[in-house]
Amino acid sequence: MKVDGTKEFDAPAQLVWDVLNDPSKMAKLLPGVESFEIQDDRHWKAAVKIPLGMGGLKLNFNFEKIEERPIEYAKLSSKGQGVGAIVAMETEFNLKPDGERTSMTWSADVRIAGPIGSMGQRVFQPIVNQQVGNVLNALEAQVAEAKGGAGGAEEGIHPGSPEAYSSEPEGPTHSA
Amino acid sequence: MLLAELDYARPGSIEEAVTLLAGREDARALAGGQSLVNVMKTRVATPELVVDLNGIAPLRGIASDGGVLEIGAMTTYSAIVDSAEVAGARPILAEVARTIADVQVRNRGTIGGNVCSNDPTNHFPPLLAALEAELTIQGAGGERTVGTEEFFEGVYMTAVQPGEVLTKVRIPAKGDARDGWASVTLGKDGTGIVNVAATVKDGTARIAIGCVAATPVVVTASADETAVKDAVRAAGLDPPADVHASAEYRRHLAEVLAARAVRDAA
Amino acid sequence: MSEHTIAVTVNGERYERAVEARKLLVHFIRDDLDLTGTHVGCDTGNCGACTVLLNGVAVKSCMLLAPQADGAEVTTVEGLTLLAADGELNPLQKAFSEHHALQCGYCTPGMLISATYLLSHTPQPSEEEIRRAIQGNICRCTGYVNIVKAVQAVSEGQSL
Amino acid sequence: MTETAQEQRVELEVGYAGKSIPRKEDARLVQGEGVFADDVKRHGMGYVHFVRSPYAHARIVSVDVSAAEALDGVYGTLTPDEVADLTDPFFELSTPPGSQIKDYALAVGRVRHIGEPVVAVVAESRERARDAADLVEVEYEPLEVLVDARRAQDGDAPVLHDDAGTNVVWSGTFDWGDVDGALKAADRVVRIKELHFDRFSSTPLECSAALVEHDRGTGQFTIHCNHQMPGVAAIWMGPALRVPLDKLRFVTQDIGGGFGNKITTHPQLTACCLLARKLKRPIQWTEWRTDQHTGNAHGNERWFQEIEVAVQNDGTMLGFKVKALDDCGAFPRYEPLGCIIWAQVTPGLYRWRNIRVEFTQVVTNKSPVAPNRGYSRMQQLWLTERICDIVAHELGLDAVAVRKKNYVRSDEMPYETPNGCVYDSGDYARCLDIALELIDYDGARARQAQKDGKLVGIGIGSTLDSGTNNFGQSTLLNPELQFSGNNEVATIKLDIFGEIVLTLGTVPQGQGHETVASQVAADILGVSPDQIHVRPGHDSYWNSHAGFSGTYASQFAVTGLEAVKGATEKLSLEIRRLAGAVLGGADPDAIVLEGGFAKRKDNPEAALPFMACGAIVNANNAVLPEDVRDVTLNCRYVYVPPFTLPDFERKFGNLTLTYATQIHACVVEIDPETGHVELVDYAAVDDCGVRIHPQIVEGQVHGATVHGIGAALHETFAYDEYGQLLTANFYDYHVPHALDLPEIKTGHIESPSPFSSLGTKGMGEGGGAAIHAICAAIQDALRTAGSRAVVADSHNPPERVWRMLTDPDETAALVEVSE
Repeated sequence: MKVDGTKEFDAPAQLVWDVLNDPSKMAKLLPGVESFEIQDDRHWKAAVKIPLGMGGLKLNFNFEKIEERPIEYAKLSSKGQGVGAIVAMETEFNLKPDGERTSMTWSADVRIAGPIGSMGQRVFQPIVNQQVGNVLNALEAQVAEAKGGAGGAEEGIHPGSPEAYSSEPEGPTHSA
Repeated sequence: MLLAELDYARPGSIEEAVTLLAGREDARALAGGQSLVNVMKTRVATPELVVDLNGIAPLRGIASDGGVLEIGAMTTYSAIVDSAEVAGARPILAEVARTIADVQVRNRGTIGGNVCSNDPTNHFPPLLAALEAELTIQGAGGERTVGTEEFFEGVYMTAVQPGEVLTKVRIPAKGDARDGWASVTLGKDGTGIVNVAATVKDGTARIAIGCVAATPVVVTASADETAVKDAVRAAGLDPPADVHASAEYRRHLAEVLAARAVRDAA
Repeated sequence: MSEHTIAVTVNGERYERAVEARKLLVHFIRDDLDLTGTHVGCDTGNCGACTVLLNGVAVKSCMLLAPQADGAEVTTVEGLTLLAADGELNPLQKAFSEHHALQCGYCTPGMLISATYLLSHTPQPSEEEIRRAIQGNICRCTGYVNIVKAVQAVSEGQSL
Repeated sequence: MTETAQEQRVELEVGYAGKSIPRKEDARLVQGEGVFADDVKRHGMGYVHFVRSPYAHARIVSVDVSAAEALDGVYGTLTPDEVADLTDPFFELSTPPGSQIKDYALAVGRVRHIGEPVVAVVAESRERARDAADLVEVEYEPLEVLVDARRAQDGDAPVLHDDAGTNVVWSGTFDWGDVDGALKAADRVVRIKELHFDRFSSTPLECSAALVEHDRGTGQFTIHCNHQMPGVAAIWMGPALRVPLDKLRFVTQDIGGGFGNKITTHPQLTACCLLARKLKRPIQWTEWRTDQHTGNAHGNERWFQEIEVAVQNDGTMLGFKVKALDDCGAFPRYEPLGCIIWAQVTPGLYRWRNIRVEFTQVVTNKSPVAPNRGYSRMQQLWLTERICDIVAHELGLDAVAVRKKNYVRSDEMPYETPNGCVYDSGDYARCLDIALELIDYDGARARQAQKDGKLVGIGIGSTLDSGTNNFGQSTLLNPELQFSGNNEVATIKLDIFGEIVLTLGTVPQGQGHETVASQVAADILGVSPDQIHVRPGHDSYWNSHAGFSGTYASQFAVTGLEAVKGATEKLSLEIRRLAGAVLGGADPDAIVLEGGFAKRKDNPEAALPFMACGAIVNANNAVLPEDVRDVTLNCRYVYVPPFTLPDFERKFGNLTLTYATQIHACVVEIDPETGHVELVDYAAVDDCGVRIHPQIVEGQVHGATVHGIGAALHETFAYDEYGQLLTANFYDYHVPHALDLPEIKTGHIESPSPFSSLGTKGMGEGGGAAIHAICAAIQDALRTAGSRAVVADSHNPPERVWRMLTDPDETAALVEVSE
């Protein structure tokens, strides 16, 4: 399943780049992170619980930065394994400086395998869209924080209590 | 088919249930179980504690004070189908409940479980959204009542927080409004491909479309076919695609079924 | 994790057993009580082969945890003959045989329970009502034609 | 043979055969007292749970079962390495290189479809086994996935089986008559680029299950299961397990539907045997629905490409050629037999004399297939029916008229097809008339004219159910195979207290063999069916059986009943010889069997009760005259149909003994806004010759019809580009429910088969007539509404129909007609 979009930041590209490439900040971008371990600047691990109302889906993720051209392009590959599900994800983003602002075009290719993979894609697409929206909102908050902007950077990303996510993500999906 | 290990509790009161749910991480309320147990069979959901709400009498029952219909969250679809109060106050609820799955499921499944699981294919989320229902949630901190826009947060996600339970659903009585429903399903009464509920009042239609996004999509339009279709088109739906329907087909069905639901209301 | 001692009355007989909280009622009935007439045909609650009467109401026993049946009265297909005065096949069971409403017989127990439930509250159902009553019971052999006929025959003849 | 058949029928008409008596099976089944495989329990048994592949195609990098084995209550595991060490690959039927494919009980080295068993875990409870399975760590290296059979032969396509080096399992050309000549001579040539027969299966409600015991003293495996063709399972499993066939005892009683889906469970059964031996305890296996959908048995998916049909302006069809591409999933198993089985019905019901089929079968990263009800013939018949309707529409002719013009006529029976098959009897045109009358054809046409929002369409499906295989057809695929003919066995004895006991070689799954066999035997012995005990189910230790014993391919009414008849006639003769000798030396022909007595025709007072016959022979034989001391009252008969080996060079010969006819007609209403198809009227007319139990025959017609309806409108095994099955359970794989179906009207005629002594024909598979009828009706509705769309797929869910309505050119472009 492929999702993509663009996002504008009220911050210079270098700052956005720094946020996106700082694993410790990455931890705060991901939904439901329960633990995060940085191995080196290209590899890190995370235990996450993808929020599902029926109970979180627990996955152990391995991340690898497979390509980067500071400060405009990076490609990240990640694979999460858990009972009943395997999630493989490739994400890319391009940053376009625009004075003090930055526009980011991004895309993600998400594959879900295992028993859950055969359970109604109609639920994955909205879930993925929503999580992407949450990540983008969190990213915006992180950028704002890095920029020393308004507080509340943690708004909407309380690892472990996914239900607290914003209900109307500024994601690629239109939802009511 | 085989569930992961879990603890099971069957509280007798809402307060007890709330305490149990708040007391454990990964505690889940079990209503009718017609969705949750199936997800647990795949072990995609593995709650450590299942809090069975079936022992809590106050959560069941249907009352009508003329102006408002109040349905306990643990009221089964069958009870709604057979209810004189529902027939009097808002018959569409019974007409739609009658088409959910099958008799056995209707005998166990509850309106509360239906909206709390908020699977995109579920019948009640769009219906309650169209009827502007209010949902009452109780937690340690007491009670709060929210509208459907606030209640439905995403697929399988609602405003009901850990440590809370949905206690009742309040639906305004029909009055001079007219309600309609239209859907395309896998076979008769099968899984929904797109569901649409509509209520028309003073020439204006409030339409809620299910299975085209993470939550019901609500649009309003004057109650004539062109206006309704235009309004749905204007909503710029980006529906999920699956084995049963492409995004394009769901978008098309949303328009067709919205018009039909409004016609059905007439 | 939690183990529960439950008491369930099945087909008039009281059973007290310790079960894991996670055990499905259908497995309790089949594996623990050895009442293997109740079948499993799917893992999503669609097929109805596991249908039983729980306090007189038709439910799918694959979507209940065994502890949820604590203190309940359960009727399985093995209990149906008890419904006939003479302990013989009851009229519904006879009708299923007479009208060839079963082939492999795997869906039959659930089908019989659903039909029994229907006739318990609607003694004279229309064909539409019969089809609605067995909508949650999948049969892969008969196309339902003769099942509908068998239930009609009972409703027209003596009721249960 | 035909005379005796005539006599026999006269005799049968006055007896129980031909009457719909209550089934012997029913009493236990309506009380929930049947014994299905999953009901069998043993002390100390362990429950097995298979760890299944989450990938459609991947290399197995490592397998770690240590955590699973360390869990409390776990008895042990079975890994791919053990399987590779302890067993040999199952034998393959194809020719090289297809035959070099290696198929084991568990995935060895690589996984090739989602749901493929990789590791087996055994524990004290079902739940615990699943817990442990979750702890098994398998590392996979995903490989490129092959989902579309049309890519299988591309140079850049992934090859599933390195041992074969190709994805092609089998390919060959079948050329009968003179197709090129016909195409030249024809007024017109109708070309169809591509048709697709979709993937589905009859999904028996009971999934597979087994309880396997291993006797360490004797090395005996006892396999309580629901395999519907244990003889073949043994041939697969014995060599793989390196044990003699008699060490594999298969026991079944009640089977919850088979439909061919229970012929290829030998990999899991083999794993259970290995575990029972390794862990020294009985092993219980329950397959769940999702397991069955992802990893057991689908029906064959088939593409028909570059079709060219030679037709005259009046609708006479001279011949056709086609490239058939069959998708058998990840492993061949019972394949490539599907590459020849279709040839039993090469021209369908039509008088085509010139046919060329270039047939290729390939593997893909999907579930393996099995001989699903209507196996391989259904796909071919769908092609002939689609051709018929497309030709009619393109030439502006009436589909009924085109059928009647081209149907093989009753006065041409027995009719030899271009490839040497012999259609034994039938009257297709008459069956069609009955079907059209049942749906009120004229009334439906009238309703079609007055447009009331819905698009009305009428469709016909005419098919043949070929029964009693000549297994010699397998040599047309691989001349090295030592299979030909067919056989079935029955034994019957008259016991010491006069009890009559009948055993069958067949393995019924709901077809009522106990009942039907008792009817035939009762008529011969002059007793009531109640007095004949037919042993339920099948036990390869106690039921006499032959190489082809089993219940499959529409043959019981011929092979099974001929065996019963033969054995019972032997017993009848023995009883009459015995009674003749005891009752004053009368000739056996002077003795009649009546009401449980052997009586002298000339003096009915002189009668010997069956009980006395049984007692004398079994317990008092010293009193017997010498000339009847050979009487055992325990008789076995093996029925062998009159087949010869087909001609490999010409791919020519008679491949089946009998052909039952199905003519179905239906009326559909299409919602033009949504594409939703509603079946508003349906009629199925069946001709399977003499019917021993009409009610059971009609039940089979209902069942086969609804399988077709499901396949046409609701059921599909759909895969995404990654080889993920999207309809892995009954939530998304929607089988017809009671509300989805109209009343199914039935009609019948009886054209006795001249090739079976009872005049019967095998039946029950229905050739997928419903799929053809519904496809035809949808196209008829579209054409009547002015659309040029062509129904090019056997499965037509709402969106596909909606697309045909909104973009008719997409499918219309598949067809062109040249002068």
